[in-house]
Amino acid sequence: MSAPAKDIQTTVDGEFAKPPLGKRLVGANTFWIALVLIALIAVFTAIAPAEFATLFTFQTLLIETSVLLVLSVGMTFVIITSGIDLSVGSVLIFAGMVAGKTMEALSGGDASHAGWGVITAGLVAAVLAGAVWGLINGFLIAVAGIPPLIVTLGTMGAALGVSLLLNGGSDVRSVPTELNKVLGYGTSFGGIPNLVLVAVVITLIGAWLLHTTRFGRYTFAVGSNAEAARRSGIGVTAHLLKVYLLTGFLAGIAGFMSLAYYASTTISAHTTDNLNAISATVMGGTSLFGGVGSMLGTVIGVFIPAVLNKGFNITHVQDFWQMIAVGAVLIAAVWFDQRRRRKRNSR
Amino acid sequence: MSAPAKDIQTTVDGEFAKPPLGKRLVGANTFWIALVLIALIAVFTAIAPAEFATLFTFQTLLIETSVLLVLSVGMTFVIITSGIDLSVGSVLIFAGMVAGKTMEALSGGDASHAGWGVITAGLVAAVLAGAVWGLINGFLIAVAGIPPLIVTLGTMGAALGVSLLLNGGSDVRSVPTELNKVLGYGTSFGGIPNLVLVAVVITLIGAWLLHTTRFGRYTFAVGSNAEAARRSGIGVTAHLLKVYLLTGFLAGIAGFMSLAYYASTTISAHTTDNLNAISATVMGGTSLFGGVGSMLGTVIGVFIPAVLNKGFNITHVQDFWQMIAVGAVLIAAVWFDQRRRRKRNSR
Amino acid sequence: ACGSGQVGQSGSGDKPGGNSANSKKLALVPGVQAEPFYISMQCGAEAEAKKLGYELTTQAPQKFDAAMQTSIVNAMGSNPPAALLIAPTDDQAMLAPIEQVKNRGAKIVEVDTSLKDKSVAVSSVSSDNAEGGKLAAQTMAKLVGDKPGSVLILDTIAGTSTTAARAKGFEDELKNHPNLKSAGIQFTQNEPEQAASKVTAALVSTPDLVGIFATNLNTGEGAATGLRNAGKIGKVNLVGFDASPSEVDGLKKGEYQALIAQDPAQIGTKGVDQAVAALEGKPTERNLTAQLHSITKDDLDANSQYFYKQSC
Amino acid sequence: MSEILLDAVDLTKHYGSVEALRGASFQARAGEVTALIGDNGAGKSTLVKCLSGAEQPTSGRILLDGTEVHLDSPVAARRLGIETVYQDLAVAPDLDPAANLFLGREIPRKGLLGKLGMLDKAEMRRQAVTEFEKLGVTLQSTEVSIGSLSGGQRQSVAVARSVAWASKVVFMDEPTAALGVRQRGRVLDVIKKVRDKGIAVVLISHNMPEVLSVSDRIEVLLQGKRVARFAGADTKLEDLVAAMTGALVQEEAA
Amino acid sequence: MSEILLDAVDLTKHYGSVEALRGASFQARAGEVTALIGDNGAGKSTLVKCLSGAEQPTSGRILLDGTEVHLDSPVAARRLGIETVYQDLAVAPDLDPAANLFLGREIPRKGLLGKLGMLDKAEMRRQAVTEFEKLGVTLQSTEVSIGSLSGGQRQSVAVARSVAWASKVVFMDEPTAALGVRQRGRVLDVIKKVRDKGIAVVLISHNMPEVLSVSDRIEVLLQGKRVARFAGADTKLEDLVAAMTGALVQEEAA
Ligand SMILES: Nc1ncnc2c1ncn2[C@@H]1O[C@H](COP(=O)(O)OP(=O)(O)OP(=O)(O)O)[C@@H](O)[C@H]1O
Ligand SMILES: Nc1ncnc2c1ncn2[C@@H]1O[C@H](COP(=O)(O)OP(=O)(O)OP(=O)(O)O)[C@@H](O)[C@H]1O
Ligand SMILES: [Mg+2]
Ligand SMILES: [Mg+2]
Repeated sequence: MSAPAKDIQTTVDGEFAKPPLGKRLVGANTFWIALVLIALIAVFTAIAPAEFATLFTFQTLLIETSVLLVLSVGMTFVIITSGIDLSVGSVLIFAGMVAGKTMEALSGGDASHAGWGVITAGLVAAVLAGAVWGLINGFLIAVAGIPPLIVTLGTMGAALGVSLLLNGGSDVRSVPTELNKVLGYGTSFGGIPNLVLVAVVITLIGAWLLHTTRFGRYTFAVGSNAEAARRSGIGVTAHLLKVYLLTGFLAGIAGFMSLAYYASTTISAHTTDNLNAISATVMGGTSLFGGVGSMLGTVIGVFIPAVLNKGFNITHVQDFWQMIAVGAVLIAAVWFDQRRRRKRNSR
Repeated sequence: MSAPAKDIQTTVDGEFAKPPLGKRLVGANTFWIALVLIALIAVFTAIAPAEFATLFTFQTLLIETSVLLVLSVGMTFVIITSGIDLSVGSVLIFAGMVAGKTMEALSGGDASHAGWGVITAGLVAAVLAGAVWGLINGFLIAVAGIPPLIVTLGTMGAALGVSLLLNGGSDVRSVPTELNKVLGYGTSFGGIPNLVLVAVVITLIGAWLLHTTRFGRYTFAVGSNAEAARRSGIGVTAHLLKVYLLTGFLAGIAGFMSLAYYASTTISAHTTDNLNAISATVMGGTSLFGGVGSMLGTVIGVFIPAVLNKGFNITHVQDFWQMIAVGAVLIAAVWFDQRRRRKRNSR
Repeated sequence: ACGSGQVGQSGSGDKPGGNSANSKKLALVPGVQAEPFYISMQCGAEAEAKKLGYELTTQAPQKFDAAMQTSIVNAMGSNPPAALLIAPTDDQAMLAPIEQVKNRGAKIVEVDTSLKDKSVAVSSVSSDNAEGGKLAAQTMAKLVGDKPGSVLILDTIAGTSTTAARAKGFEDELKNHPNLKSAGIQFTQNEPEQAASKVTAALVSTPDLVGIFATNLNTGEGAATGLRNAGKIGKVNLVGFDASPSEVDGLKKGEYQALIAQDPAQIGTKGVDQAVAALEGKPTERNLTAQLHSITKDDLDANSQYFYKQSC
Repeated sequence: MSEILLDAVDLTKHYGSVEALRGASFQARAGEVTALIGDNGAGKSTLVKCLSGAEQPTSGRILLDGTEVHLDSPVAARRLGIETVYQDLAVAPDLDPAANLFLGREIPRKGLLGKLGMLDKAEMRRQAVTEFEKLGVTLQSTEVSIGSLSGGQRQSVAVARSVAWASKVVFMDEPTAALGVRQRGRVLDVIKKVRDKGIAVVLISHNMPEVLSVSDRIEVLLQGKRVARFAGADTKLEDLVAAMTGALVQEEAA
Repeated sequence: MSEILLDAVDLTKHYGSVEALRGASFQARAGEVTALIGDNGAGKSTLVKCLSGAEQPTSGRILLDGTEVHLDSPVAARRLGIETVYQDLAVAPDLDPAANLFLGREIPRKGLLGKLGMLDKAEMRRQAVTEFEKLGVTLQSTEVSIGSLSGGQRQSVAVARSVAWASKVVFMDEPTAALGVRQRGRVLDVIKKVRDKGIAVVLISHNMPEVLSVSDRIEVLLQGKRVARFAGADTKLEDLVAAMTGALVQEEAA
């Protein structure tokens, strides 16, 4: 009867190697929700092949989600640490405003015809502006120990207030035409929008950082059990600070992207950016309780509502019905995903 | 050396009785945050005694927070179960819309002069409408096991969509004058607004339910460790269903109160009601991770931002500065509260 | 390898240019859904389109938000209508999406609001919001008489160009009435709840408050609620903007003392006229302004044609 | 020899690709202490979870008093008189010890308020003190949440809870692992008392002297299967160890 | 008799009104196993937390190698070569066993990618298997999160982690409580091996035979104070029990 014991030991050793790709794929947390996304695209393609399945539709779909995608990359890190960041939308506006004002100042008032030097300065300003708010969030959460929801609720209001003060409550509108044309609407490699390229690169770096590096490992550990992480010698405070800094930094980039895209600081908008980023992350399988999540899931979570909206707009579904349908499909998608996999905690 | 052992045993038995009131008060989770609220009132009173410390100011302050208070009572239950409800604002609108349409239908189109019979029918309709959405939320969360954030995000959109459909996207405007006059801005007992009375009664019942009954005990248990609650023989599914039903029910009442107050269904408003209720709850010391919380804390959490806004408005603080100041004070208040007590999980 | 270009131009298989199947199709994109103002505009536009033998479809964003409107406009890019009537939610941000549709062959007519870049649309039909604010101030001055006092201005969300223009026009005109002084422009986030709270606070902090100018429906509703609460209905003059059914109702009940009505139906009608003219190669007019009307309780019935509709 | 009260036949339980139980059988008799022993990861806790309704077995049958039962939830098991001390304790960390002791079985107030669902907290606290004393537990304060108690104190709460309510079967998954010498003695005494009331006690423990001292029967699990059974009195420690490591096999795989 | 490596003097620790330590002293010597025993709730775990930086004592002094140290975080303690197996294990339940074993000490990839922070997951997994084997742990799959392992498997991971890195002191708070007979033997062997390397091992256990078999010294805690000390060889079980219950007192309260 010692034979089976050996048997098991062997399979144990065997399983320290990776299981076959097919199995890993189906077992992957993101497999089923990815199926939902593919199904949605297939359905809309079938309903409106001439309109939906066009290069232009996908170009605009991708462009429209680029800014949200960048925000959601940061949000994924934050939520995996079991935090939350409500301030991303306001920080985005703030960063865009600082960038806009900087570019205006450097071009003596009207930045519409500014060149790449000024634009680069604007980018730096946006990123710094975002990073500062990230640092403030991180400090208050990690060092002062205030709940993330309250901190980022506070900075959400404060960042917007400061943005409004900066330009007396109106939008900065003299955005370099060059910026709008190249980053906002330009394409490369035969049709891929530049804005999308930026978002893709950031997402890839984010995925790499989350899933293969020490930084990512610590992010999961802190979210899974902060006390255990601390006792294991991880500098939890410093790590949280970095995570919120990263999120602020990404919100800064998103602010610059938004400025390039809209050629305006759009201060009256972005009120639901935070909720959109959070729900994209959660839809992608990241747990609000922390410790669990994936970047691929977030990407899918960003695209499911985007595809839905695009598809409904194209197929002229009535406005009010659209709201109902989007709500229903979101729930159904996650339900479909959820029943396939067991989770420690459902939320 | 066995004497100290006896000693301890005695104090142990002694402590099964309640500690003195003063100690319990200072030890209470809500003590410090209550101090913050009192300090805020004191500061504003000192700055603008003639304007702030008036009956009128407190009357309007209370009236203006009544609807939010009722929503927050429900939210407290939900968050203690470690759930979240983003749909309350939309459910409120839906309930108001159903009540309005019902009253219009019963008075043949124009309900402005309807009597109390029709008004009662409206109340019943509102409550039922709220309860239905609560039931839908509860079913999807408790039975289907979909994360609350996703479910209520979906129903948030869907409930609003249905409300818009009901009246072709416009407000119901013929609200019984009687309702508006009596419940909306009538007073009783020498100056206490009736709307406030309703909110106070609901809050007291909520506090009683949460802190002294089996229902409340199960709410804490489910939030603290759902699996342990299940293994202890608590019907977790049924309990969650009831909690979301309760929240929907309260959102229904809030919808009716809002209808009475504004004399309109205000369909384009209430977009931040959910966030306001959530942050009030969290500010009051309820943990987003569940298992911890108090109704008194929520009440304080509702009033801190309300007092701040009122005070800033009265003292003519500039709008943009107000946003910054409110954000800063919120964070500072919770920080002050937080450093006084240690929490298992900070969020 | 790095070919650079613009979205909708390079490498795009489907050709830009009017789709002949759509030559009789017009699209209207209002600023936000479910607002009587835009619904009335839609009614006017639909009726006119029908009369002229065109078909008009309407798609509105859920909020007055450039991002939401952008995705609607972009969705049209794959199957552009012959002409697009749009109320841009942002005079700058909406430029590129609208240009996309234009590049794909659609004629653009701006209704209600307009882009900063005047070269995109063939015509702009709007009522002058600043002018509306001015009219409101004049109405307010008439209502108050010579009594000295302060006037509160309730704006919606900072950065919303239409209401900002109304507030600014009002404040500017107020300077011509020395007995009235501005108690400042306050933002309400377009929430009635906040408007009510601002009003009740102003009642105590500004004892000489004689009037309130609410720049849209939600702020007006909140202001009325606040006044009702305080028992100040009729004692503080409330001038609202637009003539939505609930505002008209409020005027009848005496909650509002005056309303500044635009003529959305006319904007819609004229917009369609311009679009059709452009399509049929007839001359168009670059800028058209629709009339504004000040309505008080006394001339209520005389002005009933300006009341907004909530359905056609 | 008393009747077989609980009879589990050929249970299997899979967690994804992990097979925690591979056809395990188990029997417990009324008025006896049955020890369930086995190596770490043998599947003891999984078996207990399946028999107490906390998990559903992938396949297999469970008989109680000779009739097949479906324990689709812990509530169902509790209704049949089955109580359990789980290895991971399954307590609500934010509630105080008294609240945990009475969780799911709160004492209502007398009169109308009780009917309305109001709880008699003082009474529950009072009774809790008595129960804890029986197990030799001293708490410095009963106001604190159970999450801040010491490991042994927490375990005692879980033990107290199960023995207070059981009427047919009590499963105890390593109930003494964190207990001090004195408390361990008390718990073993309590186990004997419960057994004498005619209840079937199932004890899981890695402490062989403890197992030998208190059990009437011993069943051994290895890699998700029962491999041996002993009568308590005439068992040698070496046999147990041999069975646990697979060196001694009595039963062939089904 | 070897040098005193770690010397804690008069530590107190209050949690609100609860006094977990009331002037406890403790000494550990290099190359020796010091057992720390006491009743449930005596304050053993609290003492360990204070000595490993996980908690800060309310008052008192801690000396390492004769110099006073301030262990204001576990990182500080780790830097000084102090490793700990906590009673509540302190693992990240969502990470897999290998990730937990290397938590805070991940192996980077070779070359530039490693400098950028990229981890060598395969290598960590390989090493983890070896470590687990040493302790006699078998896992059916290493892909699963540690939260779904059996109690004993989880404890083994925590033990493996501490012994892999200690250079001066190892605290082990009930490291064998959930272990099977075989695994317990392995851990005791490992403890001896670690001691022989000249590291001070502090063992907390409620299993007196185990304590007597492996310890060079024994210190007894009662109600937050040390009440007795014994040399391992010449101690009788009865004396230990007497000391733990307060019947035998060697030291007077400070
Ligand atoms: N939820 C789960 N998901 C995946 N694997 C699991 C799960 N629960 C248990 N297992 C695996 O099933 C096997 C049996 O676990 P179980 O907890 O029943 O062991 P045990 O006999 O109680 O061990 P111990 O003596 O250590 O408590 C182990 O290999 C464990 O890793
Ligand atoms: N965070 C805390 N808050 C309040 N009381 C605490 C806390 N931690 C420990 N205690 C109390 O301090 C005392 C000592 O606890 P400790 O965990 O040190 O005991 P122990 O000796 O390790 O017991 P065991 O053998 O059961 O593990 C206990 O009465 C416990 O309830
Ligand atoms: Mg077990
Ligand atoms: Mg301990």
